[in-house]
Amino acid sequence: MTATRMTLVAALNASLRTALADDPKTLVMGEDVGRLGGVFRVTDGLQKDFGEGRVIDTPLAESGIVGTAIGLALRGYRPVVEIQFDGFVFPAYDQIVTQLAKMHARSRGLVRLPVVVRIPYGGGIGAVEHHSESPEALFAHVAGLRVMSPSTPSDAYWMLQQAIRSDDPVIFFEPKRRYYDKGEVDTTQPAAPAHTARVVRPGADLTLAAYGPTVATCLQAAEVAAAEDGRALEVVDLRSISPIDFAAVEESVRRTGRLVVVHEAPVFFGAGAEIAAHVTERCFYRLEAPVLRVGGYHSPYPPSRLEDEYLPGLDRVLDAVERALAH
Amino acid sequence: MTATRMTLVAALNASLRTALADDPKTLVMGEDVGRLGGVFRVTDGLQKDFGEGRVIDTPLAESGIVGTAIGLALRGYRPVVEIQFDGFVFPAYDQIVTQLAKMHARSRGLVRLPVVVRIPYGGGIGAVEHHSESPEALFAHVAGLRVMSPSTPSDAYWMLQQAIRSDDPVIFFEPKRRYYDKGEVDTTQPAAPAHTARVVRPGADLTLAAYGPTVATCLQAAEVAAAEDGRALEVVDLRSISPIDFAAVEESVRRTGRLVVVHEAPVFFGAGAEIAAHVTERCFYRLEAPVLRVGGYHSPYPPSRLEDEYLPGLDRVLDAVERALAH
Amino acid sequence: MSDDGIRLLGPDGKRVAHPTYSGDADPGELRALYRDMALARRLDTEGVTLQRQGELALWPSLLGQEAAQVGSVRALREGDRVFPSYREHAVALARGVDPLALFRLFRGVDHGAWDPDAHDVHLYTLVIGSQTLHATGYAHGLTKDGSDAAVIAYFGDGATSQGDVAEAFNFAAVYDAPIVFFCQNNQFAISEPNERQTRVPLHQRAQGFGFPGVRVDGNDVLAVRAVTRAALEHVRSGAGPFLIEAYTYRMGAHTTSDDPTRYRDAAEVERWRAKDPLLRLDRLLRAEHAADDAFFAEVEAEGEALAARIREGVRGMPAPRAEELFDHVYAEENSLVERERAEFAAYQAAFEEV
Amino acid sequence: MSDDGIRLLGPDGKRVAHPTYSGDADPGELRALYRDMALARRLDTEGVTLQRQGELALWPSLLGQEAAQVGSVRALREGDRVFPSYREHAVALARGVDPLALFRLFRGVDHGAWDPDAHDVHLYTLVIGSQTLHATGYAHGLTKDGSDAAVIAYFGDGATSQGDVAEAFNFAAVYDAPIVFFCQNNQFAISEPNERQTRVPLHQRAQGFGFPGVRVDGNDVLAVRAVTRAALEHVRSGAGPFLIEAYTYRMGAHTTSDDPTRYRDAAEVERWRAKDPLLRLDRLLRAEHAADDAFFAEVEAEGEALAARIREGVRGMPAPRAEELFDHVYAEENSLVERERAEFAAYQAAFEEV
Ligand SMILES: Cc1ncc(C[n+]2csc(CCOP(=O)(O)OP(=O)(O)O)c2C)c(N)n1
Ligand SMILES: Cc1ncc(C[n+]2csc(CCOP(=O)(O)OP(=O)(O)O)c2C)c(N)n1
Ligand SMILES: [Mg+2]
Ligand SMILES: [Mg+2]
Repeated sequence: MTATRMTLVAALNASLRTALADDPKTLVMGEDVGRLGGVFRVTDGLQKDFGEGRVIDTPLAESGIVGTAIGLALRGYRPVVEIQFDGFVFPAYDQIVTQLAKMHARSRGLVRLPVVVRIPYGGGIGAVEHHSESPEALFAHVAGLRVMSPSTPSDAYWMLQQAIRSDDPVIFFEPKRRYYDKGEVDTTQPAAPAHTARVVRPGADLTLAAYGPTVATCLQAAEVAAAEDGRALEVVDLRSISPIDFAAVEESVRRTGRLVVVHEAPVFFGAGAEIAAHVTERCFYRLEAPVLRVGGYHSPYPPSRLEDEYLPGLDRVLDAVERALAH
Repeated sequence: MTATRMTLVAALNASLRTALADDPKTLVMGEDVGRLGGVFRVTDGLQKDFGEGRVIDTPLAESGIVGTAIGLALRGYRPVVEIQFDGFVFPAYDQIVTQLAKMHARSRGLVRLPVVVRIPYGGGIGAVEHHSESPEALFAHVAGLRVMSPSTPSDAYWMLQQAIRSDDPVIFFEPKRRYYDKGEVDTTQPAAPAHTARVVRPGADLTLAAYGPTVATCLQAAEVAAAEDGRALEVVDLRSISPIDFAAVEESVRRTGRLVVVHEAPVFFGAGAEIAAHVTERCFYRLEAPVLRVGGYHSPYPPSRLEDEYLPGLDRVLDAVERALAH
Repeated sequence: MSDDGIRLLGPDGKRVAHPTYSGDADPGELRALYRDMALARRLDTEGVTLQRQGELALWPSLLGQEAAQVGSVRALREGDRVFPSYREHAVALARGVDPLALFRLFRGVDHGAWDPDAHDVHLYTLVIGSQTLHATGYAHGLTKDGSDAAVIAYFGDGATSQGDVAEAFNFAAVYDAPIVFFCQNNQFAISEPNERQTRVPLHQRAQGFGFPGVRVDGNDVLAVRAVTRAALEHVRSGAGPFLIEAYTYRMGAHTTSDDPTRYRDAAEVERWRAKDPLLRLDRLLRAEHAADDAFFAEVEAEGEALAARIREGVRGMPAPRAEELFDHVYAEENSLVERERAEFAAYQAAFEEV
Repeated sequence: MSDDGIRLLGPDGKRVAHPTYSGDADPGELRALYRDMALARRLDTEGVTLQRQGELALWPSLLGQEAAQVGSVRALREGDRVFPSYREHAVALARGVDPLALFRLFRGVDHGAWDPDAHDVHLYTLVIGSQTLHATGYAHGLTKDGSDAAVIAYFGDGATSQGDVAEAFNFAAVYDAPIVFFCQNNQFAISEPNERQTRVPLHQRAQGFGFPGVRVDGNDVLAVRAVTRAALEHVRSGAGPFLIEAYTYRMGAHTTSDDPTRYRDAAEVERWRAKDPLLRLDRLLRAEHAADDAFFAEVEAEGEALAARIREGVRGMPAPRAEELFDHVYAEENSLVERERAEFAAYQAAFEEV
């Protein structure tokens, strides 16, 4: 065990560094990822160490970035693309949805596109418009993409490793408001596969399911509920949004009988809907309360002075927990 | 009552004609909508009658079409944009999601964008790749857009009228495999508002909820279930996908106790998930079976020789009905 | 230079001198070009016929574009990579792609799933312009690999309006990528004529991105080959991308679903028929005694054999198995797909019991 | 012509003759231009300061780009429409947009919700390049209306790489739209220099789309005004769009979040400091005795007053009400939003009870 304490950003940086060192076919591409090291410094120092041929400052055009990454993948490269902010992935949406996601199926498995699209996402950092969004549902609905989001530095390191090594395209959502949270990272000890969920706090009374930035919120809620009401909330970190490790969620719900799903994205047509629908179907007779969803409203992400009201914070999670327990 | 029997395509054509005649600010724009009258002839004859200034053959660029439509709307026009096929809306996705959907909220209500984006959608017509998709969930998740889909010629006429008159942007999904179905259209008698659902067949045993192309499938299923098993299935045509008229669905489910949602789009993160999650929350103690979902698989739309297997046809609907009733 | 662009062989089958480009070709080469074009045309006719007979869902005809496609593809070296759009049947055929693979796509049996590595021909791409970015990335990869291979990306006049194509031009220019952008200007994007796509001749588009562009008579196989060869040499040298506008005409409908009489004159079609690419080469071959009647008869017979093989192949194509829905969504095992596969299997099994 | 483009006023404050363009301006006009630029610079300094003090989330500085913005906006007529990007503070100020509206955006109080109709200035747009299509559509609408107004669309050097900008160029060209595309080439897209965005000078991009493009010294307010005036005349005449590349430099950081020392030399910044747009005009005004010390003192005082008003205004800005989350999602009543509004209200009420 040789764990080091580092921030989530540092873990991502270390993971990219490992991938670049391990496989000469790995490339890092995006706007400002080279000289500047990315606006969040996730790629800091990589161009210096691996050269401009491996860490590429691209023209400012997201469709071009993803489209050329597909071409590079066709030539045997493994591009790791950075989209600068969540709200700027949409110019690349066509390439992602109609090309990246489908090439494997279209070619009956002859063509593999091991492309990772990293997207710093979510709110809570006081940013301006288009810099705080959570568009994961818009990718999870699309067959052919894997979608995941780490919540800790260790998962950031390992899930990115796994994403880069995966032969399927991965949309990798990085919880930007957790970028500077610290945690232990053991780069010698592989973590659980990225498609599995993990119980990060056990409990018997109710299951809280979350991923990315809201896992910490749920852990905090579990803490408070334990301290103030003696309630034992189980927290499940989904880690993967497509596919979802339903077996793990169902297993938890069969024990607790209650489920609350928490994400920043708007509730309407969000991940919570899929989880509620699926788990209800599988655990119909075991559920003692309807699955409740806590998330963003059906409103564009608001100006930052309103984001505390918009985001699913501690109080809103606790409120849902109470409502579920009251059933 | 001066109803005429016409196809769904003819109803759409009549509706556009009415809008062009009624309001000189209405424009029709898209690829091949002018001289050719559209690949499905929805805009047939409109350029001849209203001129090239009102019915515009645009360059082949969907982002440009929607982006310039936004600019025209800013100048006081009411553009009705045609996207040639479902699978080709994605180059315009950025303009739709980041601009069209948000302008009203961003401007605190100062800017209205009455733009309609018409999209022939869905499968079942034996088409090649990208011509049979059902991407409605990818729009319904986005705040600021209204999303609707008519299932009959009468609704096609009236809902399009309402969409064009709406001061909000509307993504208007046209069930292309129902284009040549005929029905009565009374152009003098306004239909119910587009955001309301409608019970198209009453029944006491189970509710089938659908929209667009699968409404007919559900009606057929109800017919068969009545004839073969004496089951009374209620069919609700949602008509609007964002917002969803949950009051109507809940009202039905409170009577029937069972709900099956049917759409062509993949089930995972699809409309069925939202409906199941929401209705289960509201009708938790009334539901006698979990809400079941029938739809496409988590797979790119297949080559057409497989589409019968992929699409939620009569047998798959009846199978789900049976499973729900067996609970 | 005529409006049709650089020309080495006139519609009358006579050679035209050009200061820069040469149509040098020995009789064997000329015959080979003729054969490529004639076979492609025969394949195309069969596509239209099979669609009419209900055997295919759709067929996009290449009629009239044989010289543009054959001239360009025959300028490539082995190892050069082709990124076609969806009408490049002559390109695919010349490169050795199994013609039945094209028909599987348009029959709806698969999405055109040939192996791109087998003949260095990428899959057909239906989303207009998308493939130009893949081609650019691939070309950039060639540079990284130190390869001296090059890429050719095919697209239409309509495609030039797409943002993706502009981005491809720019990425390729900034990266000095070894790629020839080959625009078949067949005058129409479905019903829309060039004027709806551009204000100036399309080959000029490249200038604004800082690389050369030329127009070539797309119905002149010798000119197309010469210009494409020179362009490939240019891009291989590290000088960055090159745009070729092959000025041609779509003699048929956009696809079998289209009715071109709604938007264009018969007279215009007739004017272009007089410039037929195959007829020109036929005339040249005869005038230069490079081919005799036996050769033409042989090619025709070969075409008929190809057509028969296609007909038979298409009619006999097995329908895909339903389970294929779940086979290739992901390269790696995926729990979501496996669950749906199991549900589907259970459903089918139950159904069969009934 | 220097590499910096068309120039009428040198860095030394001396006039430069030009065969086509003239920097004619009476002393009053010159003073007015100076005032616009000086006030914008003062506003900008206040933005940076307020951000440092934690009053703003972010500030994108326009330092160095005052001449490009003022020269172009002052070439417009009333009724001409402006589509800015997000750094056009001098443009907004000159047009009469309440400066506090800019600060509301960067304080996070709203998204920059001024009324676009009040001063014919559209909202700031943060998604790079998107506004160029809105501007093109709007310009096309002007043609339809028979108006003789024109549109100016602002964007950066980085934006030229976006597909949307290419599509805007092409739609505008095909539609002969009355629009001036005004690219402020401030040498950087965050950290990326021009070479990462283009292979050739940006003004050449227009050629490929069939309309003219020129480079102007973006730090020379007289040249910018003259070139923009001529371009507006051109587009108003029905001759189609026009591209201006204003060659300038972003003297500050990309935004207050950025650290430009990571990617550029101090020496380069110093070279550009010597070309300061405001200083040039200051020199001219003094050399031509078009302004006296009193004028400069007056402008400075006006700047201080503006800064004080901004400081006070920003500090006193009321936070938005939480209910605003639900107020403007749609123009018409929407059941989904109303349900969430009700749930939110109930939640808040319950919370307050506790
Ligand atoms: C993004 C996108 N939009 C629309 C279409 C529908 N469509 C198919 S072919 C075509 C015209 C293409 O014209 P061009 O690029 O000139 O190629 P051609 O068909 O003439 O070979 C259109 C609009 C599409 N396939 N992709
Ligand atoms: C579509 C999109 N991608 C990325 C960004 C992030 N971003 C903000 S400003 C910027 C650079 C813009 O450069 P340029 O167009 O030259 O304008 P400047 O900031 O220099 O005025 C980038 C990449 C964005 N806002 N929008
Ligand atoms: Mg064409
Ligand atoms: Mg810049």
